[in-house]
Amino acid sequence: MINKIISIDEAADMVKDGMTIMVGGFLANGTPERLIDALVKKNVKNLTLICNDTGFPDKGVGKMVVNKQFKKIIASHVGTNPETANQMNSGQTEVVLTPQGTLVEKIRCGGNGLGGFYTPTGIGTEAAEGKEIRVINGKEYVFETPLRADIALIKASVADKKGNMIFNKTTKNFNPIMATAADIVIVEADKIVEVGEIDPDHVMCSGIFVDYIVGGDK
Amino acid sequence: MINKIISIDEAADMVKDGMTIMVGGFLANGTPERLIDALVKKNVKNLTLICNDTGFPDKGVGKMVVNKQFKKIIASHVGTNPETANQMNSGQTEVVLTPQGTLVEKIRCGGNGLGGFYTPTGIGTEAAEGKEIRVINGKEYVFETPLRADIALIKASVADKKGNMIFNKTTKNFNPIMATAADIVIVEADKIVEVGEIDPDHVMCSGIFVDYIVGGDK
Amino acid sequence: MDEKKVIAKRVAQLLNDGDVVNLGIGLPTLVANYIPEGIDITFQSENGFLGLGPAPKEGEEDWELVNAGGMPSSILPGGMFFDSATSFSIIRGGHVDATVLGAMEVDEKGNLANWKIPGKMVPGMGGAMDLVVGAKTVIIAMVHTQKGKPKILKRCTLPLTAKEQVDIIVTEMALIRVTKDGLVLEELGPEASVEDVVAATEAELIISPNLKRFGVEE
Amino acid sequence: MDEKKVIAKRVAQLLNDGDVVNLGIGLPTLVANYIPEGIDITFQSENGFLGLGPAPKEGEEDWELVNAGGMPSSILPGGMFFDSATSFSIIRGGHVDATVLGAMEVDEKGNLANWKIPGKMVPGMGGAMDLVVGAKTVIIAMVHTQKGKPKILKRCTLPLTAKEQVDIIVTEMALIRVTKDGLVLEELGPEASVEDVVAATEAELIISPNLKRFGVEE
Repeated sequence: MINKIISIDEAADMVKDGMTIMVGGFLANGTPERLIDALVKKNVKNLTLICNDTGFPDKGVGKMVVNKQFKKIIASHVGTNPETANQMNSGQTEVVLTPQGTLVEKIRCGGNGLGGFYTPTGIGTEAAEGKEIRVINGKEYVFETPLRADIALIKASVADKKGNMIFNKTTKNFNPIMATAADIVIVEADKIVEVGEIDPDHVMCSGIFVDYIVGGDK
Repeated sequence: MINKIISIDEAADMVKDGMTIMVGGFLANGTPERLIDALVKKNVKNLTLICNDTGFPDKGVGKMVVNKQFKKIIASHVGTNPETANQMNSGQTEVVLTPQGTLVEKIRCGGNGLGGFYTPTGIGTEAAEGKEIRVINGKEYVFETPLRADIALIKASVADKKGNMIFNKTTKNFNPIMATAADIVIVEADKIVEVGEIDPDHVMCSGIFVDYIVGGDK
Repeated sequence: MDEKKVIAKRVAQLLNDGDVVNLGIGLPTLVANYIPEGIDITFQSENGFLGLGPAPKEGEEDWELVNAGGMPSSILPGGMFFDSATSFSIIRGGHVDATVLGAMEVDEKGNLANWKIPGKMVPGMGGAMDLVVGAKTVIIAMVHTQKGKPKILKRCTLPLTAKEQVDIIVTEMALIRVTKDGLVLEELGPEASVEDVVAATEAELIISPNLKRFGVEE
Repeated sequence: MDEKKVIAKRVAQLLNDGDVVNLGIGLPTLVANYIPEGIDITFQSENGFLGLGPAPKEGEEDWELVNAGGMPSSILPGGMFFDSATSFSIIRGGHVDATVLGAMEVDEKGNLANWKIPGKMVPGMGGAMDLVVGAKTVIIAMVHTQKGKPKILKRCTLPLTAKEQVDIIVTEMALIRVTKDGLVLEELGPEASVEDVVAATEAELIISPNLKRFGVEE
């Protein structure tokens, strides 16, 4: 069996200047905080971030925002981190706001081989501006395309050594979807167990998506 | 709490001549056999079936095929039931063969409010004939539209009284997806338990999709 | 009773037994406190669960079980956790019976603006655009005016959250229904007169011939 | 060794440590018996699980744990059950490293026909069209000729399963790779000569300068 366990520093070293990263979590609930801390320390720059939100200045990806590591942010909500608005207003960072349901569906689309989809969300709003509108069965829909990343940073509560994951309660959110949509998938797990310790009916996301596992000591 | 438990006969009576039904199961694994038996007995006709396959002459929806209850069948595979081919060849039944991944995605689409999607599956084959082809990032995709039914017949291993479901092993297949894509959703459960007996992390499909529950005595 | 309680209580009475409901942050959250006896409502939280219960007592918070505002929450028996793609399949797919949201502006067409003040505040739409498009009934719960200025307008001036999706507006002064003919004043708040409501509303109001009053305790 | 075993064994040697593999029904199923020591392969079954194990002993069958052919199967430690939408997200999304399928016809362009003989047999494509489009490597495992007639053609005559997706063809006589320049004969089967292969093949063959022989036991 291939060994997927690496150190946090080895994981952080895979993230290079200019890359696109996806980070799991919803208001920093279910965000891999130790990977974020390592990336702050490494000070890698000009990244593109795909995340539901930008967390808080001292929590989640918000710490990387404060450290000015993103040239572009694709998110559904940035209101809990004033630093995002500052960088957006000063022109330092491009912020693409996307409805939450559209954002997660674009990521699912990127991970499952579809070329795009039509959603009714955003019709008549700025979210549809510049996008193709199509009437299907008398109703208007916006065309949306897939999103993928170079690296996805995923937070799991438990992972086995193949990367099969369990997410505690509301920490699931974007994590299992993002795990399907990046070239390299790194999971930060609170606990790492042997293969077979998780019941096949309780695995919430398969290890086949996972390249590397860090953590395990919580 | 609204009572969702009804008798099998009451459930079968909801299926009327000419309706479109979705039936869970994969080669009759995870198919609600007792609902099928009740529909055979009731002898409702001219139905449209949406199902992965047509099971076997003596198992799954195949029993209804033998009983000549379908005017149209939308499936990915009909090879295990020679009666389907007979009715197709004689012109009695229209059979629309759809790639399995496209079929389930069309049903998901019908259940989740999207207007359609582009898939690479079927390009250059009969499955794409007459359909819009679109080149996205240099690759060809087929446009596919949502599928919905009047009634979905779902098989669960365990259901609580709100309809929250557990599916044993490979009986899951199309069941949780079809449960989202019909006007009326009827679940045949092997076992019915009180609300709260299933751990929120082990529920595989929510009871919010479920209108009626039958069975429970296995 | 203060005005927010008056609004929350009237909204709670609009909900039906068995409904799935998503409450926005702020005033709408209060609605959960006023659900009438015998009415079973399942609350959905778009960050990933059904069966949202009351906030835990101080000291009993589980920071891996939070609501869409990121605050500690609880899950009731019969609930379920899921990922963000499933969450928005539920929302966009019409499986949420009602969503209750605040508004900056609403207009005669049922247009809603509640996510952006250009040049001032751009928090992002989060899940609001999906909720407003996907929920079967969209209820706006808000105080009638902002610093004395009407919020119910002929035409929204701020960027829209959704086009023509609002069904009912409940304020401390009125219950107003959005119809094809325009806004119908159906009920007056406990202390308001028709003249008060008209004066505090920019939009044209059709006075219902069956005008009632709500919020007066027997 | 009989010819099917020769084919299955050569195909098994094409798989890499850590691969996710989907095996078609029939001959391809045999591949699982010949995975080399120390190579960890995760088999995917499109009806809804990862970690497909050997068939259970007679009397120990669990009819709620079946493979995509509907026959009793088993799940190995580290496996996982899922619904059909997830199954085809895995397949179409490129998360399956290799699929091994039988064929009626394959041609010089890598076109594949294996789902329909018009007027004779129309079983449906099942998951084959998705598998062939989605898997990173498509391996055809089949006997070289059908009743003495070539199956490797200049151009397929039967309805296609997929356009230009086949990567490698393994028969008892040859291992042939599909390249931009055409079909390259890379290896001979244990008992075949170049002349035998050319005579049994309608398509043009480029003979590799590094032509080898497989299936001869040391």
